[in-house]
Amino acid sequence: MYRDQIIDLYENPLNFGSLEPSDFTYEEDNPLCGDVIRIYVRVDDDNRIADVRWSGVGCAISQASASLLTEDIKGKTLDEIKAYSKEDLLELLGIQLSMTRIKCALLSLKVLKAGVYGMPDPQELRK
Amino acid sequence: MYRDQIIDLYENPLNFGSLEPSDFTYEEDNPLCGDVIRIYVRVDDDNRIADVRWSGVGCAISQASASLLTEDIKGKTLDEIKAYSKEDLLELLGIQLSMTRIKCALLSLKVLKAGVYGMPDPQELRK
Amino acid sequence: MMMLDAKVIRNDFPILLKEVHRDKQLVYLDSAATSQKPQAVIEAMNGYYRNYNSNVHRGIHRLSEEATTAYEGARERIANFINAPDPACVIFVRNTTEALNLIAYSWGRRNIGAGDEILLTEMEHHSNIVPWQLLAEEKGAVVRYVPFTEAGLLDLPKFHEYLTERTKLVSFASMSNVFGTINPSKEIVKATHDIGALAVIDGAQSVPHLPVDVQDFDCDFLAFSGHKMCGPTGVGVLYGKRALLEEMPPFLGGGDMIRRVQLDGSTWNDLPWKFEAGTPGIAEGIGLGAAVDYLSNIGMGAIHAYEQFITGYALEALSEVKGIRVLGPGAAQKGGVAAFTIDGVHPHDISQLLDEDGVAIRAGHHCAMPLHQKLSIPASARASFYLYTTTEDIDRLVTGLNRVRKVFRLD
Amino acid sequence: MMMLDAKVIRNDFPILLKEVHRDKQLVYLDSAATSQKPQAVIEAMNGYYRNYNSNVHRGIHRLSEEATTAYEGARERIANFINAPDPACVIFVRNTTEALNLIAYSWGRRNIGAGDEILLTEMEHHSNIVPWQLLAEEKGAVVRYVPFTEAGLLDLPKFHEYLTERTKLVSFASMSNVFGTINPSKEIVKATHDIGALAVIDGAQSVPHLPVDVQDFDCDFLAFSGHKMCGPTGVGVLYGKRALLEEMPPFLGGGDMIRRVQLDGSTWNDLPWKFEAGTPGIAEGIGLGAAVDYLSNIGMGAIHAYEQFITGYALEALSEVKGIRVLGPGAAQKGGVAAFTIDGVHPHDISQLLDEDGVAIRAGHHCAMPLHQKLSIPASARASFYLYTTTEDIDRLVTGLNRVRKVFRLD
Ligand SMILES: Cc1ncc(COP(=O)(O)O)c(C=O)c1O
Ligand SMILES: Cc1ncc(COP(=O)(O)O)c(C=O)c1O
Repeated sequence: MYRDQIIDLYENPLNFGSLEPSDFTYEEDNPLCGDVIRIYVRVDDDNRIADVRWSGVGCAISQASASLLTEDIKGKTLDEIKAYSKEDLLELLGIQLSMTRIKCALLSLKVLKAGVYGMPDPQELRK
Repeated sequence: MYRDQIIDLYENPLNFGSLEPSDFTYEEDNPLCGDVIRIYVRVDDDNRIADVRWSGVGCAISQASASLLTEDIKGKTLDEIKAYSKEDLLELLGIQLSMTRIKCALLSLKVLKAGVYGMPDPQELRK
Repeated sequence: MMMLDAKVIRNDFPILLKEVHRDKQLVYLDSAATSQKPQAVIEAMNGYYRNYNSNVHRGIHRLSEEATTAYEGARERIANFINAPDPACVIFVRNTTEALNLIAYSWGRRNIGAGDEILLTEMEHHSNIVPWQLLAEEKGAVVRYVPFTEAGLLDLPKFHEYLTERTKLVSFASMSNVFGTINPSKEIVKATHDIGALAVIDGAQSVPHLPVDVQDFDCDFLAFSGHKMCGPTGVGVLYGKRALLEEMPPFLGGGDMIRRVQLDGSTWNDLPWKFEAGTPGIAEGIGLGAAVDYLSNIGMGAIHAYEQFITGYALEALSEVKGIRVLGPGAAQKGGVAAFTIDGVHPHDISQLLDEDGVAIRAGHHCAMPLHQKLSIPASARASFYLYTTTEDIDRLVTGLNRVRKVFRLD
Repeated sequence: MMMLDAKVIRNDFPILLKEVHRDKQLVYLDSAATSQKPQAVIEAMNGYYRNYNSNVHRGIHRLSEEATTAYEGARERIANFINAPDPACVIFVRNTTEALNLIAYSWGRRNIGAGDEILLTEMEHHSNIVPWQLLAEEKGAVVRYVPFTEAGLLDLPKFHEYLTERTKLVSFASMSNVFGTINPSKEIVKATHDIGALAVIDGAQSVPHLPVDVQDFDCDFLAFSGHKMCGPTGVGVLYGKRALLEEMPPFLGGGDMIRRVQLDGSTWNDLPWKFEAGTPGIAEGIGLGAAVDYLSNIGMGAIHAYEQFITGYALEALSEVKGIRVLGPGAAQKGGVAAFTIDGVHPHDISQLLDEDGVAIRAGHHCAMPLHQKLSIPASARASFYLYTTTEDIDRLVTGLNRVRKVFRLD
């Protein structure tokens, strides 16, 4: 399961960091494992992803998946993001995952979608 | 288990009826099976059972046991009643009983003892 | 539909080949209390304990994943069995009793207030009475009981009369465990919804014996027990409509039902786990899944049809016993239950004497004291049937009853 | 006392002979989540289902009597196992979680009021936190948490400081499921009683691993789970002092827990049945009885001694792994649990990679989020031991961890 690429991305994540200002940002965690991911997105006039960054902590799977996802969505429209499926991301990861680990792999996508749909940010709510 | 004697006593119970007035009377039921027994006791000046009657409904075991018990205690002192054991009554019945049925067999003794110890009558309490 | 062959089915049940008493094979006529278990169910649990026993949900190792897949797979098949729209609506509990208490505590304490009415029937099992009495006492609400008719049927005109704008909840057994009466669930639920109340079905007797479709019934909740439907003890189900379950507060707090625990408070997990605190009955859930597979393979329609046949046969045969009075309606309106009394013999004595013949029936109030009080009898004897009950079983029951009459010198 | 031989003991556990992954035998280091089950326990339940499956308590036929005798006999042996003065003080529940909720609902709702304090510790399992949070929220009470020290021991001076006349209840794990810390139960109970509060022991981890004597501890309640002590899933125990249980109102209402049900109210059965509503986990109770027999035969003293040995061995071996940090105290103050982190690898990844080697450990917060928050770690990996854990198991764990380091390029 731990292909070299996963470990590479875990060591050297892509698009890691933050964007200030951003058009939207969203964070969620998977409390069962303690994985947390925040995504920052900047959108251009065509409603396309102009730039994206993520930060967070977690296992190699969730981290690698965040790198791959953020890399893949650059230039996509918000509508394309809404249509982005779990399978798309899992295919990108290219490894067989068990039920428990699928949650790790999909956390970044969950965060991204919630951001796109304009959910209230749980971090903000808590304040 | 159903010796002829049990059936005899079920058909023709001993000391069945009531005593008015009595020195004490007590009733209890076994709600799990719906057996009910009330005992009426008259005590003489020596604190001996002068007369006793019982009434109630229930299975052959509880009814036969009430007959045998009331017959056995005539002339006994209240202290002797207090010392009267479950085993005494079961021996009188002379049959092997399972856990569930032992409760049936001992209902009359339970009622008698409660009466001797002067428990408040549940029937009275309910009024 | 071909009628099922109970004699063939018996081979699936190891216990039914047992000799209870000297050389007498067991005649088990107490399935309404708990059913026997087919080999497939016993083996499903053994398989778990021998091959992949592990705690569920949180483990990343193989055993835990296998156990989680099996446990959640069982939930899905149980959801299909009652045609629940979503496995998230199927909550594993210990038994029907816990399921009903869960509703009373979680939904009831938030939604029932002083003066509100909870409508039950006089033929309910204690498990569908006491939780509501406790709730009503706490909240100052009122429990009312729809009476039954002479024939042991629900008094429907009275039901409609008792249903008022004060009624907040109607809870009833879709099949009575004493009369065997099959109540008109759909009609009751519909009338309940018409006045804006919730409808709870106690399916402890119906789910094991009849096809039950929660979407067709449109009930808000359905409670049933695994042990009465070829499944293990220690597991039951609460089905609830998703929207209701979502808004209900948790019942038991602890591991697995939380999303996050902090010192100053906690948030809850998604359905169905919000209502499953602590390590669940894993083997039991898996066993119930196997039971549902077993029953589905045979077909609930076929089981019901067979039970109607065997109940008809039993009522006919019992009517030959002198002094007998069978409680409840005729075979057409009844599941596989025949509760009865015999003049001059207490039900306990009937049961005891039958036991000597290897015939297991039940005697007592069957956890339905109000029903018996209404009939002014302290207790009854009850023979109950299932897919493995044969006409020979019934014949042995009748022979036994005739012996009871003889021992009690009634002839 | 001769040390027990884990290699011989393994033969009692069918699953431990299993090959999980290709040709690798299972190394099961997740017993704190749930233990494996010996053949004797599996067989006890099979025996029930195959030979005398029947509902308990109310039946007069042979099967029901056999089942009742076995079920109540199990209760007696379990009472002996914890040295309860009376089997009536042993209530069968589903698990530790339900036991703790039962106290919170039944005793708590009647005895806890606004401003009252419930004292827990920061090393509690969610099951010993959430029920009290729910209760406190309902009643306006306050939950306080005794901190633990750097070493993972309970901060006893702080405990005594937090214990005030506002404290109504102290509830704590006698053994932590993450640190493994064995807390000084007797001292805690004594101090609790001195200020007039009640003491609840969460024995989920201690009862399976140490000799536990409720009369010696003098605790008011003790909760534990069957599945962690060689018993089946779906059964646990609440022990309570008789006088307390007597005066507590019932928790769940329904069949078996009543003495009499009438339309206008009900009265309760005697202990322990007052708290056992509906058909109980019969097979599960019987299975737990067999588990207690199994453990008693070996001796809880011997088991504890062996676990101290294996824990010492494990801590020693683990200390050789680079970058590892084992949580909690040293072997002397700890049961058979080693939770740890490795710098640079998430516990999930550790667990996943170990699984490829056939080594089953757990990764996550182990239902102890507050403990992990306090340590500022999102999760930990946890290896836990039992009487069947061998030094070979530990060696395979260490080999696996070194492979993890290699895959993650840490060397
Ligand atoms: C200390 C402690 N308390 C409570 C529990 C909860 O046990 P159960 O899930 O069996 O209810 C556990 C087990 O996970 C535990 O380790
Ligand atoms: C109609 C009905 N409701 C509820 C119950 C209670 O089921 P359990 O004891 O499995 O909780 C029963 C079974 O006895 C029943 O027949």
